[in-house]
Amino acid sequence: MADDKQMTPYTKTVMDHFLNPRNMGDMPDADAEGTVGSAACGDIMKVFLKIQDNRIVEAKFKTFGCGSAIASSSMATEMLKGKTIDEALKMTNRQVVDALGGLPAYKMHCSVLAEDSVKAALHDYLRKHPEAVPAGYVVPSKEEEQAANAQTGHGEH
Amino acid sequence: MADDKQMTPYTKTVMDHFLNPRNMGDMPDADAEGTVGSAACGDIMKVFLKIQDNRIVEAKFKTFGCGSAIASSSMATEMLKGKTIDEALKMTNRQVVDALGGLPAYKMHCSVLAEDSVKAALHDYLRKHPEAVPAGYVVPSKEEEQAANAQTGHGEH
Amino acid sequence: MKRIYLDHITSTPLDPRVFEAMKPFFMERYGNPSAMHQEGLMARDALQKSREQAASFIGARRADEIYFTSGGTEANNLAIKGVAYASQRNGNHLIISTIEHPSVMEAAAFLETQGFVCTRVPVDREGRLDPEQVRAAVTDKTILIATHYANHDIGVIQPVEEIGRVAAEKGAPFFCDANAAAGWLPIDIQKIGAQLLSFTPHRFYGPKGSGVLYRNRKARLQPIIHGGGQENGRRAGTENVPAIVGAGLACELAGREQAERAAHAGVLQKRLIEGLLEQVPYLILNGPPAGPRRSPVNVSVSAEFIEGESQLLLLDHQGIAVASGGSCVSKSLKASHVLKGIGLDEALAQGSIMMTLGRENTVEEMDEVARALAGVAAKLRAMSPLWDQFQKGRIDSLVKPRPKTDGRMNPLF
Amino acid sequence: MKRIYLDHITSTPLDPRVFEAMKPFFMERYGNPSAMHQEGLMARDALQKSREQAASFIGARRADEIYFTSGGTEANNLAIKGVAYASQRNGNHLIISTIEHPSVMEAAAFLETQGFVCTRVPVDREGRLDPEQVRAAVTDKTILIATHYANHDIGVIQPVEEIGRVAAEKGAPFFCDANAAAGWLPIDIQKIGAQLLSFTPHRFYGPKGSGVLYRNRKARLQPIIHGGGQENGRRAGTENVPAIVGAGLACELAGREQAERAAHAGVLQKRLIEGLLEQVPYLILNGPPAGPRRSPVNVSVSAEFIEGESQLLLLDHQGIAVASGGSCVSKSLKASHVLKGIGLDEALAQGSIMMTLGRENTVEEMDEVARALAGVAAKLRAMSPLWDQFQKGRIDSLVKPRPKTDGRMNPLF
Ligand SMILES: Cc1ncc(COP(=O)(O)O)c(C=O)c1O
Ligand SMILES: Cc1ncc(COP(=O)(O)O)c(C=O)c1O
Repeated sequence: MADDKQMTPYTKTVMDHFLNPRNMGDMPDADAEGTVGSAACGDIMKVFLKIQDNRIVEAKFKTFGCGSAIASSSMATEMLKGKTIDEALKMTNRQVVDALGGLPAYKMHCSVLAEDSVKAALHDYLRKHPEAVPAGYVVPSKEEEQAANAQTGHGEH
Repeated sequence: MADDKQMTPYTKTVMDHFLNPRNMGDMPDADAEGTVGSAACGDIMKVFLKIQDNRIVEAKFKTFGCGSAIASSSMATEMLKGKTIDEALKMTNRQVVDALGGLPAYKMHCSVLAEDSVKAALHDYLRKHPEAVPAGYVVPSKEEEQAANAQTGHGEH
Repeated sequence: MKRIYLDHITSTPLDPRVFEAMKPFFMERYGNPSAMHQEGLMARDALQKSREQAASFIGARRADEIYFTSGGTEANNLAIKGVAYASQRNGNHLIISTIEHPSVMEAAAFLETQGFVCTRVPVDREGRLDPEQVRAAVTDKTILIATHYANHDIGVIQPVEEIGRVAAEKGAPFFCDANAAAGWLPIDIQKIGAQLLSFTPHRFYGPKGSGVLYRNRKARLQPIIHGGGQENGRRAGTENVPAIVGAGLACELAGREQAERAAHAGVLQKRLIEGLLEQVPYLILNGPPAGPRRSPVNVSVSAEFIEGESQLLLLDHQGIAVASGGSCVSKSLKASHVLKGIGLDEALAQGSIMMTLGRENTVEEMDEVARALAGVAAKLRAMSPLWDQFQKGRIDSLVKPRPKTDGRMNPLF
Repeated sequence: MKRIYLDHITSTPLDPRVFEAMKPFFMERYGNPSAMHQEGLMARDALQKSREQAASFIGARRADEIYFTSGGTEANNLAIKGVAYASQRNGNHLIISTIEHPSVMEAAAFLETQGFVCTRVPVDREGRLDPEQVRAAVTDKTILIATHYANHDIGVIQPVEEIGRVAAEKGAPFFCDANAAAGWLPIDIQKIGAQLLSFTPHRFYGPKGSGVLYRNRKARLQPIIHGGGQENGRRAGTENVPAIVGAGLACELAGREQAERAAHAGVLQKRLIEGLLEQVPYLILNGPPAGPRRSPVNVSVSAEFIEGESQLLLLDHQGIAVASGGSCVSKSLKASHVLKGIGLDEALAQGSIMMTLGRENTVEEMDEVARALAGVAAKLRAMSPLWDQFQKGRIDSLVKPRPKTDGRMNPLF
């Protein structure tokens, strides 16, 4: 090829998080975990959390999916660390996208998946620890959550 | 341009007859003349004949028209010379085309025009010299001729 | 023999700077822009740059309003059929003029075979379309108003801004075919107010095989070539990357050099028209006089009593390239529908030749062409039975009628 | 870093000999082939030569059976819509397979919005179309049977000669999309017996921006791009002369070198498939085995428990260019309808990558690719929650199911 400039289909930050994912791996002693997506749809994200005093002290992920799905998981778990449950519940896919420096339009669903997998893990925790539910927040049942995710096309199968 | 080969849209013979038309010009003392075509249609051909002892001794033309119309007139008049009236009446546009080495499909009408202008001139002569009409040949009246030519789209207007 | 090329409307030589820019994309950067690997991404990057260059050339605000096609004809077909099919439920009526390029005329005629209806608004004797007549043609079924910026045959410039305003008032999308204008006349899509505008860089030293359709995102558009998701789903098929790269640079250069190129052409145009009118008797200019109503590159004339193709061939034999009859399609040697549209006598239409100027033409060439056509006309008139009739006083000239001295003069037969 | 390019189905580098042939047509022989002057005639002459080269490449008897388009997608659209519109009065029914290229699928889908009806005949698990099922689909309204010679995604070769015979028996025209085959498989239009056949030389070292449609003169065909009389009235628009010149020579070269190129690809294909199956656990080949039922350039595989785009990106990062998902259109990252068409499990379809070989590839490269994919798969599996589940015995592999030792194994979740 004519020159050696490295071209990327995504932003530098996305590529960095894809090639060197942060927080990737299992967490056998997780306090909570959440999974969304399906192999048939091309993405599955699983998020593990360790939570102390209502604050996320560790977050890990495992993802089956494209480059931006992996980068979104990496970025989302990175952003989670140190957040309170309340703060984490308010984290949106838009924030993930912004932190990644943007995603192509047809890849936005990856950030939505990241938001949803984080929420799923948080809900898992909150269902086990009702005392930690922020005032006014309604935690969906596992069934409700799966139904909602199935509707947006990335329910766990 | 890259090389000096002369390209032509027509055969060499057509181009030669177009650039150096034979028998072009008036014939004030013609024994007969015939005109077909119209300016609106893009071609007018006029053929003049000098006829002695039922034989064409001279043929001339004037043509308003495209390259192949001029070449067809030139070739047709060239082919007429020395022919008897009977032979000349049997001359077809196909013979003109063949003598020219071919014409593009969309230029075939030029050769038809050449045949028709020759016929028109011959008919003019035969109407003035009924004794010269070959046995069995029916000479159309001037009106019939014009009507027929108008039908084929190149009547004199 | 150095030739004089006066057929820039059908083709221009590629600008050497443009060729240089295209070169790496043939053998080195050969990737497919839809692919996600390095080779593909590089091509994608190059396309994006071209899109920006093309957008800025016509004053479009966004690069994604630019769609690359294989040429002006395809861009015109995409605009007309693409809008028609996308608007099928809202109406079926199109408005064009009587003197559009064949790509517009025939696209509309095809749609008529599929249940659409087309009004062809007539033009005046200079070829100009009256915006009020366009307004009058609009019905509640009108889904598109389409006309050209400049005419390919006679160079007349249409009042596109006013037509744009009529369209806006009536709420109908306006498509402006700028193929004969782009590169030579300034184009500002915001001023024209068209929802769609087409042009092809091969008219101004860009490569063949590339055309551009601007489309405002408000205009609905169906693809006419279906398949992959290229060009944002509006034009499928592997992109012609080298051509698009060349198109982009040709736009940039034309944008920068347009005023200068147009001024040069304008000087030559004036010189050529004057020379022809002086040296060739019984010759008229078709279309508007040189000036604000005429593209500076176009010179269309009719020499009376002779036919156009024979003039073309003799000029070509003398090293001068011109067009005759139907411009881009001189193979169909019917008198151009444009000349008919401006009401030109049919015999004069048959005698028309069309010259389009370019930046490499010179003043000396213009003088030579005028001289050459004078000789060609004389030679062909000597062969012409019409000229003969005219000389003998049996018919008159339409271009310069004889003073009426007695009653024996007939009109042209 | 020397890269390994394995995406020849979407683009090939231009052959230097082809580039040399094209070069004079950019700046020197720039005429428009429709023009009657020297510049135009030279271009016309060049086009005629290309037409003859393309005709002889596929064994067509006459050069005027060849129509140049802007690419394979346009040629496919022209064939399908052109026949449909030309036959509107005789019927409205088309037959295709379920695994055609998007240009065929979408052209047919568009026609369905305009009152035509399309039957999509399913294929077997290798992707092969059964001529008897095609026969069964024919009705008295059938105006076209269309399928591809080789599939773009999985390389399966269709029984086109038998389908041609079915079409002939039923009196329906047959269109063969040879875009993925031409240059790599021998094409003899007389044997195939198709009335129409398309291909694009940019698949075999010819230029982008050129496509070819063969059309037997008995087949009725309407243009889809209307305008001037170019391409014998079947495809309007100024011809892309340099591309057509390049297309012609690319055909001539491919005709001469096809056997050799195919043999080289076949050796690499076998090596690559074997290497991948050996080195990458839980990987399957999509489509038929290497051999007479598969194009020698195509290697499509699915690695289980991981997704395709991420494999593509990691391979690209290591200097290896491959495609994933929808071949020519990997931007639409939906699992390919072709893989769905052969009944591949959706998760495996998501994990597919597609490699297409070219003449510049080497045996060493094949070994390197197999090694690299093994590494990539391991890295991605380490990230994959599915692999994790599989490791923990909660789900099973579809590619290589565990021996059933107890009742606790579940199918893939
Ligand atoms: C006004 C107009 N429209 C459309 C076209 C068609 O462009 P192309 O021949 O590039 O397809 C032309 C060509 O000159 C033109 O002048
Ligand atoms: C079978 C098939 N048909 C059509 C096409 C479309 O060709 P293009 O991308 O040149 O328009 C391709 C491209 O590879 C193909 O493989």
